[in-house]
Amino acid sequence: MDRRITLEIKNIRKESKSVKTFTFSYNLNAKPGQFIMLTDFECGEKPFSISDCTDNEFSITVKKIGEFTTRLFQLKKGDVLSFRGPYGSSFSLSDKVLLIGGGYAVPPLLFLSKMLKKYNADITIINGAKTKEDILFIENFKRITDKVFFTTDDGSLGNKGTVMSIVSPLLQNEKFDMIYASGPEPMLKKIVDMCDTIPCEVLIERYMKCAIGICGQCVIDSLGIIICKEGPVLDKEVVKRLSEFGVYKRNASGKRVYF
Amino acid sequence: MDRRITLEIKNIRKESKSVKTFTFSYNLNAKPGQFIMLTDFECGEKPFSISDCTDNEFSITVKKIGEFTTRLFQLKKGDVLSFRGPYGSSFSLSDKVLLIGGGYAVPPLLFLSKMLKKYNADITIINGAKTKEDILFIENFKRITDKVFFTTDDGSLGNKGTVMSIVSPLLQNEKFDMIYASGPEPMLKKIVDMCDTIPCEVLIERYMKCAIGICGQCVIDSLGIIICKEGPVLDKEVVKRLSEFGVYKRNASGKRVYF
Amino acid sequence: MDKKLKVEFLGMNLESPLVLTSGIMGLSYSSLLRMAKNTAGIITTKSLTLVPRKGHKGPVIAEFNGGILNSMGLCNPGIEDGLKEVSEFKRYSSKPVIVSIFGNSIEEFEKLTEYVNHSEGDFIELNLSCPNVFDEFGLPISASKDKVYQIVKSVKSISKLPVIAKLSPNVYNIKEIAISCENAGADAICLINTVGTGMLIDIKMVKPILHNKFGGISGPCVKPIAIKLVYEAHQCVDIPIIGVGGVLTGEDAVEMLITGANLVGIGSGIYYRGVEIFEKINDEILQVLTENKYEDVSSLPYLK
Amino acid sequence: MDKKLKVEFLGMNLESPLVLTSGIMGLSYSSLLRMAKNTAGIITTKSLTLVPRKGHKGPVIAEFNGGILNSMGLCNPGIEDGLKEVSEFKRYSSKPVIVSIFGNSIEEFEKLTEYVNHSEGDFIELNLSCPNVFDEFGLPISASKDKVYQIVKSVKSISKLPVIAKLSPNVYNIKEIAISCENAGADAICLINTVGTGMLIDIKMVKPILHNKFGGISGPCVKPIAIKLVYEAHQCVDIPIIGVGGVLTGEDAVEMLITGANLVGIGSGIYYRGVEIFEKINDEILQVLTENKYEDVSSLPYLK
Ligand SMILES: Cc1cc2nc3c(=O)[nH]c(=O)nc-3n(C[C@H](O)[C@H](O)[C@H](O)COP(=O)(O)OP(=O)(O)OC[C@H]3O[C@@H](n4cnc5c(N)ncnc54)[C@H](O)[C@@H]3O)c2cc1C
Ligand SMILES: Cc1cc2nc3c(=O)[nH]c(=O)nc-3n(C[C@H](O)[C@H](O)[C@H](O)COP(=O)(O)OP(=O)(O)OC[C@H]3O[C@@H](n4cnc5c(N)ncnc54)[C@H](O)[C@@H]3O)c2cc1C
Ligand SMILES: Cc1cc2nc3c(=O)[nH]c(=O)nc-3n(C[C@H](O)[C@H](O)[C@H](O)COP(=O)(O)O)c2cc1C
Ligand SMILES: Cc1cc2nc3c(=O)[nH]c(=O)nc-3n(C[C@H](O)[C@H](O)[C@H](O)COP(=O)(O)O)c2cc1C
Ligand code: FES
Ligand code: FES
Repeated sequence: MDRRITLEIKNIRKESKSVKTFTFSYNLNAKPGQFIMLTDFECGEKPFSISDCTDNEFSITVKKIGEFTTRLFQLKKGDVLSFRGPYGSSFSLSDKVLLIGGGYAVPPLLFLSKMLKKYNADITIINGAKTKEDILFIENFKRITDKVFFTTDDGSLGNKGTVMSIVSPLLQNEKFDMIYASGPEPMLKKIVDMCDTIPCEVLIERYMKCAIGICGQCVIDSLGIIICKEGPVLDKEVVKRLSEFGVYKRNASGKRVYF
Repeated sequence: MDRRITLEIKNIRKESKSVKTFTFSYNLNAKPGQFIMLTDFECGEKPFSISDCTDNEFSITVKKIGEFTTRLFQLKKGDVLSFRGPYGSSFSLSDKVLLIGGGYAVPPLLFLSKMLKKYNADITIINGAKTKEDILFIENFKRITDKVFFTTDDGSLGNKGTVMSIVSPLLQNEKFDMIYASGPEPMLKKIVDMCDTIPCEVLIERYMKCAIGICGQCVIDSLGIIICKEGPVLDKEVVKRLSEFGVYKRNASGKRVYF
Repeated sequence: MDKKLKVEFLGMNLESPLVLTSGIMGLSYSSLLRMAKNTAGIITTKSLTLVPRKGHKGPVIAEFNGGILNSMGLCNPGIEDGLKEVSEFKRYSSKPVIVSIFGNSIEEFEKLTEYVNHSEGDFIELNLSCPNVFDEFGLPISASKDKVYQIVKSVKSISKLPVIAKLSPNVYNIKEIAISCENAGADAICLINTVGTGMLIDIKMVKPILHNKFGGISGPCVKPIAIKLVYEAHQCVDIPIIGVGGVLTGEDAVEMLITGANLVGIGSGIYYRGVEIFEKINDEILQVLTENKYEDVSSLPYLK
Repeated sequence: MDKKLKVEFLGMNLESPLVLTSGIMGLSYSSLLRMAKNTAGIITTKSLTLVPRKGHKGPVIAEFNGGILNSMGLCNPGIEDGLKEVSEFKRYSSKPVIVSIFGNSIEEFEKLTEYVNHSEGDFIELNLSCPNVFDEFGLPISASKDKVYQIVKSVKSISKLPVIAKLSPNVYNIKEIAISCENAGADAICLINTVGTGMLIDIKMVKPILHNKFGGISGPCVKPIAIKLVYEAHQCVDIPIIGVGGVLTGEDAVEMLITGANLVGIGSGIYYRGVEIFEKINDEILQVLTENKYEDVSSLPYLK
């Protein structure tokens, strides 16, 4: 039986104006890419990727975006939250790797990069966002590897442009064993389309309710892949065959919402 | 979870006019003294001691006494019965041992004697009943040990008198590590009273319903020992302290019935 | 598929007696398609309502020893979009589809039926287990034999598809309700919907775990209740029965069939054994048939 | 016993909030005594009837994933012998005893009450969960707020002991029933009795496992139902509540207390964790108190 765990917040770190990392003392035993379902028992239960996980603590990194995350932002150290998990699939580890993160979807890549470093992988990271303020984990990633590239749409940090502006030339010059990508779906789509020969794993977000693979809410067309169980990390070979990928997702009622 | 097992009768052996042994192919993994709850799904579910048990089959030996056992006697090889178990405590194994069986309560002692023989114990058996017809397992016990004594109230086999007529002199001449007794409660009472210094284990029968220790039907005064779980085999040190032992038992409604 | 698993249901030949039950993985065509490929004999959509529903706020699910508590709150994209999923399903599969509908009144059920009449669904299932609407005597609709009769009768008079009435286990007398359905013309009944409701509390936060507080119970622990109600219903109606509730294994499925069910629904079992559960159970049914020397599923005996 | 576990119940000081619930190991004085020694705060006898009852034929018990099905059939030695066991218990222990009685009519309940008036019992508990007797509207007695009111009222008017009404979970509106009890003068309510009934089939023999076919459900899987009904009852009555159903651990017990129970009954838990369950749960409650920084059991909060 899956247990529900209710824990005090051990630490809160402000990452940017609208992003905070919450840390809990607990041996979650999670793998990078996996997520938890979090609730404050006020209203709603939401999925969050694990942004760090050791033997005695784990973290999630939250972007303030709506009702639930706004309430999270009012919490203080010592306040209590409840979660279940970890759920879902995880990234595999490879030797020479490229991590591509976009916007607020980078938290799972932080956890992944730490695991890859332990694994002694040769790591390159591209981290892009609209503007400097939205770029997460600048220092953390720099500690992981020298090969970190930042991009912003407005050029306020790193390269001006999207992550693709770095990815394309990079792939022409270097050969990677694996590309990991987490970001807005249109970005992921471009990456998958580009990676014809290079292995690639992609983290896909879908609306989640049960997170245990029975309600059908998170299932993605046309293969019927259950993102809460078989995802959120999927191999690009699977992703390519998903007619829904990059085209639409489903809202809380199951209605299609086009990108 | 305890499983219910439904099996074909593999073999039926007539032991006497009113006693039959039923054998089933199944690895029951029981210990001597333990019992099963048996039903034919017609009416009633009744406890029976395991009279033999190997890796691939087990037996029970049944005295025809009332409604349920009479129906059992009409069954043929290949007919199906259902049981759950094994339940209850078992006899311990010792080196120099005396087995005392009375009437139709000897089946568990047959299984026990086989285990003791494997254990290389020095085995003496006393098997008593009203009359020759009621003495069970004559040949089986003879194969176990030369030291088998039979007693009948009418002298039709072995010594005339009760098992006590043999037990008393025997105990004066020999030193046993352990006495095992199964038989009518007044007989058991006499044995327990006699065994002041000799370790002794006694099999006590009580009316049983749930056999899993929740209904309270089989509980014995004054210690509240749960016979279906903590019995049916009890150490004489416990038995001695049971005010109910040898005095009364309880019927299906829980009413006391005095011996 | 092994021929021994074949069964007939309201004139249709099914590859297996297993049904994907309503509300489990039934929101989108690709999900239904996957269950169909996983050898379900027939599949049921999520219960569809006139307008889209987002369902209750989370947490909507809580597990406990023996089962699952859920308060999904009938989230669904609405009948129009729901039926589009059915059409899309039919582009890839010819497996029969049961369209489940849920209304808060006879009128709603009727309107929904009109939609289904113009769809590619094969059967229509009425989710009658609304715990929050009551009849004039204070009985929940699902427990009112008169209300159940009226809804089934109204739908039946306009439906172009065979009608299955899905019943709640939370009633005093299932026999009366089942007979009402048959009298009203239902082609089959399906039981049981979730048991309860139940509730669980987080002791650290002193809060109900489900945001909706209460949730329906499903999973292995409801099997004895499902078996009992299927048994009682089977005794008093002649229309076929879809038996649902706590089925996890082939033995459970055979137990349901022997008790009186013609088909066996699989719901929460998907959580316990994965989406491959249909294949697993079908294999296990074949094993039980062999062990007990039954020719095929159709020749299983009924409990007297 | 740790002082933190002490609670007050209808003017009595109990060492622990744990209650041995009716029908579990409660047939004989020595059995009750053993549970009392195992640190139950208060113990309940098997439900006693005017004449001895042998109960249903076996099998009377069947296990399944999450719970137990039982059809004991209210076997008991009758009120006279049953009360003798209570006297014998009192020779060795001063722990309070709840005498459970079961009647098929108001008259039977009244006669039973007269017996209990002259006994050494401390409380009288009315087992109102008779599924086989119906009121004039066809409702089972346990679901009829009027019948429940009448029985409690009659007993209360003659009983010398505080009266506890034990309620069935198989009702549409527990609030009405609980309020009826309070209005009729009940000193406390106890809920829940077994859920269902349910049924299980032996697929090899094509027979119901229980000889009585149907049995009540208890064990861990009924906890969500018990919690929900205790919660609802607590919202509408002021008399104390004994919460029973599926409690196996100290966390379960605290969940029940937080939900609205004053005392917590332990039944099937004895199967899952042995007769030492009372000691185990008491220890676990203390742990939960410490972890969550509560002074003692009495200072646990109530769910709003
Ligand atoms: C696998 C996965 C991992 C995620 N990891 C992170 C993370 O590490 N950090 C982070 O900040 N966010 C993450 N999210 C997104 C996060 O769940 C939403 O930001 C959050 O639910 C918003 O809730 P809200 O009430 O504040 O906003 P709302 O106003 O309710 O919603 C804003 C947007 O959040 C998304 N969302 C809302 N509810 C859900 C839901 N139940 N399931 C999925 N998406 C939802 C929708 O896209 C919605 O449009 C992840 C989502 C998924 C599916
Ligand atoms: C631990 C134990 C081991 C036993 N082992 C054997 C055995 O190996 N061989 C054997 O022939 N018999 C054994 N018995 C006794 C056997 O259970 C009864 O003979 C049988 O239940 C009689 O059923 P009936 O319907 O034929 O007779 P009934 O007419 O119902 O009863 C005859 C007598 O059998 C006893 N009995 C009946 N029902 C039960 C019950 N549910 N639990 C306990 N006793 C009952 C009572 O003493 C009763 O007076 C054992 C009993 C116990 C408790
Ligand atoms: C998450 C979930 C959602 C459900 N949604 C519906 C639904 O929309 N319509 C319906 O008729 N039944 C619904 N049910 C009930 C199931 O169809 C089924 O009747 C019940 O779960 C018992 O079967 P099970 O034990 O196999 O799950 C739902 C059950 C669950 C667990
Ligand atoms: C074997 C058995 C016998 C029971 N007998 C009675 C009884 O005589 N009177 C009564 O009020 N409840 C009886 N009950 C119900 C329990 O007291 C309790 O209400 C129910 O089992 C739920 O609690 P649990 O899950 O802790 O067992 C019995 C339950 C079981 C399992
Ligand atoms: S969220 Fe329910 S199936 Fe994935
Ligand atoms: S037979 Fe029920 S407790 Fe032993």
